[in-house]
Amino acid sequence: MKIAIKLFAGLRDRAGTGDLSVELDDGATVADAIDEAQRIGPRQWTAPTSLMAAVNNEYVEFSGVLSDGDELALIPPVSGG
Amino acid sequence: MKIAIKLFAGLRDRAGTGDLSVELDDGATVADAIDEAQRIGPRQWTAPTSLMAAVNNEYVEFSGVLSDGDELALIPPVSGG
Amino acid sequence: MIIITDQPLVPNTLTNAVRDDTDGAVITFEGVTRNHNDGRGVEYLEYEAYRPMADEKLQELIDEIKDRWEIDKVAVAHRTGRVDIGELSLVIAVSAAHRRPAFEATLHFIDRLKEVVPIWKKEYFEGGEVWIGDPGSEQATA
Amino acid sequence: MIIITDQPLVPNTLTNAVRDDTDGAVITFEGVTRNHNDGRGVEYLEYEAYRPMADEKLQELIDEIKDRWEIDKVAVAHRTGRVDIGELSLVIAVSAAHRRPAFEATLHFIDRLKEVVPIWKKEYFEGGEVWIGDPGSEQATA
Repeated sequence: MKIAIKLFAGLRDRAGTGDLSVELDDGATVADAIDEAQRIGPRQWTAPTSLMAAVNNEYVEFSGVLSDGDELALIPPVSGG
Repeated sequence: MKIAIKLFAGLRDRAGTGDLSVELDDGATVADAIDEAQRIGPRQWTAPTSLMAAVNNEYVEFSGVLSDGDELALIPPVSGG
Repeated sequence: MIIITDQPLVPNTLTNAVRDDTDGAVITFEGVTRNHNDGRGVEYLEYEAYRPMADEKLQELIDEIKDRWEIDKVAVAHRTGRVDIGELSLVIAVSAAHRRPAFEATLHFIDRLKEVVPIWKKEYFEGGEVWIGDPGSEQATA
Repeated sequence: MIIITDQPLVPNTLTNAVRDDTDGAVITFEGVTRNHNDGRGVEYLEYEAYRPMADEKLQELIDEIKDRWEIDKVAVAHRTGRVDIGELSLVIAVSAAHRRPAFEATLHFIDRLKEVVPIWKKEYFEGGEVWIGDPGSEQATA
């Protein structure tokens, strides 16, 4: 299945892109998608321990199972306000 | 000595005046001035238990001793804001 | 900045007075005449102030919160006379580097204002009038 | 009212949006770019938002504080892009019958915003830049 990944702020800077698309087997989790994104990213990058993830605008656990067509956002520490 | 007394809000309404002038002996206290004001006021009025007093813009105890020319303000519960 | 006036209050005047490039947080609080109190309809309020004591006490409260919290500037305005529904009786603006002391100081300021500043509020409700805090003063409308 | 925009924020728009004749208290909070942070001079900030998730999370926070406190209306605006010293990045207006819940709810809203709303702040300081909350992102000015 195909998952669109968005990267933000410092994470985007490290990865060298704000948008990735990964191909994963059915049943793949958020953690699997992050691993794959790190593998294919234009630059080498490491997910910080404080990373959060959201699928279709809702925060999810890294163990959450993805569905074809999901948009997965990788969210480094937020700092609005 | 001569003490100017100012009355406010519900207290002024009850006393029928916002300004009184009382003659007191030297050494008289705030409490003495209040007693005298109640005696001479155009209407009979009673000081509420929650009454506060200020002399020359500072809160004072009822036992405080007055000086000639003081302005004594009788302050019912405040309710600004 | 301390203003006691019988004219309508203009919050922007106070907010702009406390702004500073060192401040990351600016709070503006407005006290407004609302159309109900104690379960009955309010028609309007009327405020009376004992000046200059009210000005002095407001200045003391500004000093008090500046001593106690890490805040920068404070501006306060209180209206006197008739204040209709939806109109402002009180405006306080506080600036600070950080938000939390600004919130705590502003709330404390209002709490203290209602304890020590010689300003009184008369409520004109449906059918009567009363000095707030002085229930014995209640009377039916003449 | 929820606004996320790259244009300057206008606090009066939000304050006026929450006014109601039932409300005796209106708070307007402004988050402002200040000229210092962590002991060094700040030149400007740059905000990035992940939309529409940021809008949805702001709406959830409005619902959260309305559930928890006796408040009436809430309006919030966040700016994106470059925000210079003294300019506003965040405005929140909250109305309520009484002041205390308005204060508590507003402060809670900002605390939560900084936890869950996907908006990021990049600080351009003297000699470098850093995404706030992500110290590993710091780099010297190119």
